[in-house]
Amino acid sequence: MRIMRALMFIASAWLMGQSALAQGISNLPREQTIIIENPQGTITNPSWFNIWMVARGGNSTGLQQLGMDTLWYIDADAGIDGVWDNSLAADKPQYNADFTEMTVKLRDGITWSDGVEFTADDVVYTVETQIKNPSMIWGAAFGASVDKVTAPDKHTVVFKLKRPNSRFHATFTVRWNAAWIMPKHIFEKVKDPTKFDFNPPVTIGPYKLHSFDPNGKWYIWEKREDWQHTSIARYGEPGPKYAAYIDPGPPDKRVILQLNHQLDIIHDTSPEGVFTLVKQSPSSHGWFKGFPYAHPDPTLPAVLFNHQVKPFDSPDVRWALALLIDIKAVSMASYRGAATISAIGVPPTGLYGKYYFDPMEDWLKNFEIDTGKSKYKPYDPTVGQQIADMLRPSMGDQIPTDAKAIANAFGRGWWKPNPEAAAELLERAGFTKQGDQWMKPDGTRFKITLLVEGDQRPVMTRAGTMIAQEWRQFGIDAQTQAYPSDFFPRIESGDYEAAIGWSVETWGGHPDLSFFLDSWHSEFLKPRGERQPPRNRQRWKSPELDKIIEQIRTIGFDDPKGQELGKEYIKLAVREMPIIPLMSYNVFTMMDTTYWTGYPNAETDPYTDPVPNWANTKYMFVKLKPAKRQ
Amino acid sequence: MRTYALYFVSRLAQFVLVVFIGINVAYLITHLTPIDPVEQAISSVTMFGQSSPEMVEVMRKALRELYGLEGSAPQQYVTFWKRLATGDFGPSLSAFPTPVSTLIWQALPWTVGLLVCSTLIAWMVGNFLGGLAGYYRRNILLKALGIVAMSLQPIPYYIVAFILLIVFGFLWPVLPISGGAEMNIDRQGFAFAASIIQHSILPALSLVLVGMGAWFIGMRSLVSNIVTEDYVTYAELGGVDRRRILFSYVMRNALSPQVTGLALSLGAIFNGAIITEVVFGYPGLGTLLVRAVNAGDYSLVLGITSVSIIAVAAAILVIDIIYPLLDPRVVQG
Amino acid sequence: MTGANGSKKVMLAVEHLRAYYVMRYFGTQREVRAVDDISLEVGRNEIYGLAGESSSGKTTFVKTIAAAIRPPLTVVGGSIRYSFLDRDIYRLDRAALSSIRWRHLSYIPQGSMNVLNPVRRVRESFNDFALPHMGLPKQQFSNAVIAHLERLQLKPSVLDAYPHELSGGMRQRVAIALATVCRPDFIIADEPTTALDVVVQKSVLELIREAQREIGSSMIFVTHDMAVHANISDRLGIMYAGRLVEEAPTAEVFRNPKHPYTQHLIASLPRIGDNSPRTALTGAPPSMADPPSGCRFHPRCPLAMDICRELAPEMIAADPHHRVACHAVNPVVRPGGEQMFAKNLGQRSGLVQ
Amino acid sequence: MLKIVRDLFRYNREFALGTILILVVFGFAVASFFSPYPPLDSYVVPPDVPPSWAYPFGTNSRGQDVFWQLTLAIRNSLLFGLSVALMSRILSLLIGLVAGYAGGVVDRVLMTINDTFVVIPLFPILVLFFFMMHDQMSWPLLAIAMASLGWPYDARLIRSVALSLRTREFTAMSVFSGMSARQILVEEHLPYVLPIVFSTTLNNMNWSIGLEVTLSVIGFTNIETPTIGTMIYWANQHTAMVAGVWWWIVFPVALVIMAFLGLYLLSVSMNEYIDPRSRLMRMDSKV
Repeated sequence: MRIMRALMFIASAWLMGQSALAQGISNLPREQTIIIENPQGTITNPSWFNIWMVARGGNSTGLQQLGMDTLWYIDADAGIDGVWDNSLAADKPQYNADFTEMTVKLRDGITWSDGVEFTADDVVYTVETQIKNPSMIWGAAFGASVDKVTAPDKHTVVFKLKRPNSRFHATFTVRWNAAWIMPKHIFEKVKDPTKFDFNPPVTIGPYKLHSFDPNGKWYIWEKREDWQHTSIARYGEPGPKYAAYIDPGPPDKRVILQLNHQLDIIHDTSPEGVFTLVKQSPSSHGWFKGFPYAHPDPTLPAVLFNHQVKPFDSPDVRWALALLIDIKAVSMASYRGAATISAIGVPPTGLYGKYYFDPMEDWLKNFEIDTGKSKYKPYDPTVGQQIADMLRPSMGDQIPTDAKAIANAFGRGWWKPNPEAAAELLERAGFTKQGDQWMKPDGTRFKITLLVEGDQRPVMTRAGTMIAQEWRQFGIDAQTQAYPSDFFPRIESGDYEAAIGWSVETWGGHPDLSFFLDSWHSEFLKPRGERQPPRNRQRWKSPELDKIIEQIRTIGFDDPKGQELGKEYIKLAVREMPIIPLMSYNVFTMMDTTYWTGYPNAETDPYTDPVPNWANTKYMFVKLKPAKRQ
Repeated sequence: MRTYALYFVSRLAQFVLVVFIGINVAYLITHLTPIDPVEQAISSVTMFGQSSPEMVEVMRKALRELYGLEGSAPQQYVTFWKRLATGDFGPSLSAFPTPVSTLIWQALPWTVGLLVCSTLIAWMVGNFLGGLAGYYRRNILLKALGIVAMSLQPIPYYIVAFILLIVFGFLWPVLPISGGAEMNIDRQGFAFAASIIQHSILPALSLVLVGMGAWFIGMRSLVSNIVTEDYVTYAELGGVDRRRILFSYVMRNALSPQVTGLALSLGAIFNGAIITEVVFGYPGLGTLLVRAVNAGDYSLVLGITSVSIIAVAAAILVIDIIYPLLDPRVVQG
Repeated sequence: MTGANGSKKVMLAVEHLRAYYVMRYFGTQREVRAVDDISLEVGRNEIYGLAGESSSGKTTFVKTIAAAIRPPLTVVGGSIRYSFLDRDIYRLDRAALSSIRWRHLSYIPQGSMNVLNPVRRVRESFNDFALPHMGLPKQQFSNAVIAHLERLQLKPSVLDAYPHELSGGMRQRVAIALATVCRPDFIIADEPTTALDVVVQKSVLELIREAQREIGSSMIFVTHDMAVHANISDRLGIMYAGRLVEEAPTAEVFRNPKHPYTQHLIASLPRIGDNSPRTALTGAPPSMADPPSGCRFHPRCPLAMDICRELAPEMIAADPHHRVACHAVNPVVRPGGEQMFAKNLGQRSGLVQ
Repeated sequence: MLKIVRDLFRYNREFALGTILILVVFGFAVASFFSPYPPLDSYVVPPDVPPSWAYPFGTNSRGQDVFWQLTLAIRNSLLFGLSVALMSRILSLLIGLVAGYAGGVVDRVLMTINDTFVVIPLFPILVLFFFMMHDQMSWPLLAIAMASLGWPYDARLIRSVALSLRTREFTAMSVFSGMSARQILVEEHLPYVLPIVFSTTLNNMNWSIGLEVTLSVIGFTNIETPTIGTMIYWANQHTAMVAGVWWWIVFPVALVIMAFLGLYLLSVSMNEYIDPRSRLMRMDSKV
């Protein structure tokens, strides 16, 4: 009898589950709530909202998207009103002639969520406090460049810089994040701002904290009643009354949740998961309405080489390895074809097609490599087209036919696999072939250990596995090695030969390359064994490059000369092949229109990057409208 | 009474020894890791945002100071034990400056709740049914149950949990497959309790299924042996009520080895709980441990490992101490 | 078959009882004929002793007549009739069996550590065993138990002890008290004194005798110890290899043993002032899974004849109260008409002085 | 010996079923030597093809034939289990026999260490080990780590047998005849404990394969070596279940369950053969 009763109990519990539906949110009207994946997962330290401290609590929990604000935003895509947006600032930054002083005008009528007015004092406090506390995130950056910061009036801030810096405003310009403005009236009351948890946060963004999980699995934000006193109000009222940022679990669980309409935005999942969603849920779509769905983030995954390890210091070897890669196979293996490939050292995203790819195309077609024995033109401009053709039989109408659409979705050209040329290049570098195996100049086998991130970045891991396989087939003893938790610190420590990672990240919407390129200057290069600061992870040293960087430093952010210098960098990088560019970082952000519409998309309204951990996604909220419920 | 005191002291000594050895192993291993929490923290900043090379240098120095990573190895070891004596594991490195103990306290109730409930259910139901199966050896239903238990018993927790996840989360999605309770639920009252129970069904079920099989089989074979003991035969000859024989004679005597078994397998059961938590995204020590490992937060890893060793050893100690109540012979032996 | 004590009322009549251990394993079926064709009767108020080496089938016999039959032990044939029952005891269902236990039929077990539930106090054992059969309210029952214990000179404090806190002798006394508290008609005592040292043994035997007289029940008393039998049994049956070989009043058995095996048993008893060497039997007791043909004693019998190898001897009353199963004692009429007598058995075997 | 196996097979259902299961599993492992594809290569066949005549277990999203991948995976898993089992057997034999034979202080010290290992939760320790080794985490290292944690239960068992052997006459005889402790342990006692060692080997294999699967699936092992665990890991990475590529998960899980069951059943029937008491119980239930 007891058993029967137990069985009945279990059965009733099941029914309970059925009625309540898995993973619901209680006490919130679903049609006024948007549920978004927080890719940081479960937050270890959930009650920590002091976003100015290094790696303490969550930041893409909605905190930086909905609660924070700073002077300017640059969009990775087109932007609502152009790429550049003056957010807390009323205007663009004003530099003096030699870039030693920057003046900022601030907006009027902005208030913190507790009703206190936002003023220039907050900006000054933000800079001064962090200079005093170098363990705060932007403390070191401010300390290195700011001599003095003053507020001549309530809405003006003047930065006196230690040395000329035409890019100082970048610290306050959001690309994913930037230096957020601190509420002076809160922080000045605490003794030690580095030990203050800022709970509950006083926000300057359009939302305020509603509640959060003490175990760090979810955060719920509520639209401020005084949202009109925030910078975003210029574009209208944010749609959702509530926004929940949740940890939905591993990729398959995310797909299940969206199939059940319990997760409006998936941050990222596997390509296979996306195919399932597209097939089974008509209301789900990605950045591209059809294949490849994913949003190309302005980051350039590449094969990184450690130039301080022989033989990777040789451009011949690097070029040979590039010519052994069949990018079509890599695209298939990693993204199942849903990759946007790039042959050059900038990501093929945002407006970069217009800025760099289209102008470079002719140069690339005519580019020649000389192996000493013969000359080759390695660039194949039709690779993107070929990938599209390859996918068309299985994907049908999803694949665009228009050449421009294909270029946007799948990329343009890439290097044609050319084992002959690769062999000639290796031979020139002193390599020999014995039987099936390539030997290094010192007579030992040519071995490559290709570091990948494992399940922290499955798609990249899949790409690495494919590339290692292609090298293996040529007679190089290549193996991937997964190193999931400590990947970039390890790469920066110099303890690697080759890796699938990235050292190129750009604004996406803005052509200026200093965001990553400045750190590639040889003045920052560390000797072998010492830790290399980001982002010259390949430890490339080139006097030519140094010259380009120095020139960029002297011109303004919006100076059209910047783009020309950028092209110089690209040409140099093609000749030297310091890293082998592969593709953009495509994020499979999937949006469900069951409760909300108005998400950005590539074809009709690319107004912002939808990838939800980007702080820029705050622009999405004013575009979101409740779906018409049947 | 003196014998009991002696017994108590020897058990206590065993407890202290286990905890000491275990924590030392954990300390040694965590401090051999190549992962540097400072670099992890810096990397999390530079991954997306801006990063000027000068700034990284300054930040590295500041963080090193802040985390208190200075000091020689023996000094750090002594500090560790001094702190531990007051129940303090120092600050977490991935959630600095929150103390490790705070993080553990947040996670512990979930793990303990899940673990205690499922272990007790598995133990009681498994032993009860196993006892019946050993006593009524010809009952078809119990025989069938034996086959099921036998097939479940060798399968590791992960596989069972994984199958449950697929069946009830995907093929027939009726149960929550992640989290400990519904989001934003009022954290008191019946609804909260119901939500917790609902969310714990799958993780608990996987623990119960595997655990029950082992208890079932163990109890069945114990009972089949005890049935041939003189006192059982004698009680049968004495016409003692059959239910009384089953419970007071057979099961009651088989219980003591099963209690010992429970104590010995607590470590393994704890492993199972960790794995189950990871599979079902349950907010306990297991998921905290995995996150700590991936964040390179060795003070948190060390804290969780130490707490789990202490908890398991303490649970065993408690079982050992109450054991004489179950079997009055122990203290004398 | 005529009862040995025909005049008295028969309490237990066993006829041609055969109880085998039947095992099937790895494809082969094995039978152990632990009790093979035994017939005997026990009268009212009588103590019937059953003797024999270990593994002679005594314990199996006792289990069978106590209806403690669980596989692989199987009753293959024969009958067991108690005067208080209208059919064979082994045909009773559980409930019926339960209702006669302790009221009519009780059991004193071998005095090992394990007869009392080690995790229950003695009082609880009394409650379990006797309370349902006495039909008394709890308080009265408790008084009755205490009165009974006192009658047997046991302190009521034993009731609060755990079995492991009692000495072996005490445990045995408690077991006896437990077996007799319901004043049963028939008691089966299975080696109740075996595990005890001699001094304790004596007092325990007295206790049993006492209790038996007091409640006037019949008893089967099993032990391999002939000296104990001499002390307690009214009548004695000797078992060898699953069979009864001789049966007579105790004094008669000791004075005039007829079966060569019995003669050996009696002869091997130590006597004061007798220093002559004891002769040992050659060979070991037979395996009951594969017993010798004919008379099971023949491989060790000094008097073995051809016929002993071929034909199993039957129990035949040589005297009115004395039955023996031996070809040497009871001549066998063979188809050929030849008669055989064992003459001067004692002298020829040299076993009896 | 052969007769025993034959009889076991014929009359002991557990043994028969266990043998069949293990033979099937073993057959898979052996088949790996005939795999037409290099084990690490992907995209050698069209991806995501459901089971068919050409690909009996289908192909996975990495363009590998699930059947051949599985053969290699089960071979590595079995090999892993076996090496852990063998290494930990050596430890448990050594410690069990010495403790049992020496007795006294040695016994107490060894058994205290033993009991400590029994109660320490292993999983965090193994995770810690991964934490320490990270990318140097290889298959043999994991095997060694697990072997050094997997001996205590069985050491206790062997000790109890050795303890009983010590009091037997032949031990005393051997001592008197001047045999050294090592000789007595190896020549006299070892043969008695070997059957137990055999059955615990099977159980230990189950334990270690199970733990390996678990660690791999969470990503705490070297994911490059194909094992059952890493196969499920890769399938999860490709969200195989929601993507409808069920064959990538179902077949490895089914095969590994077969292995678990097979090993378990064999060890149960083995125990029964060794321990006559449980054999008697069986007779009990058959009659």
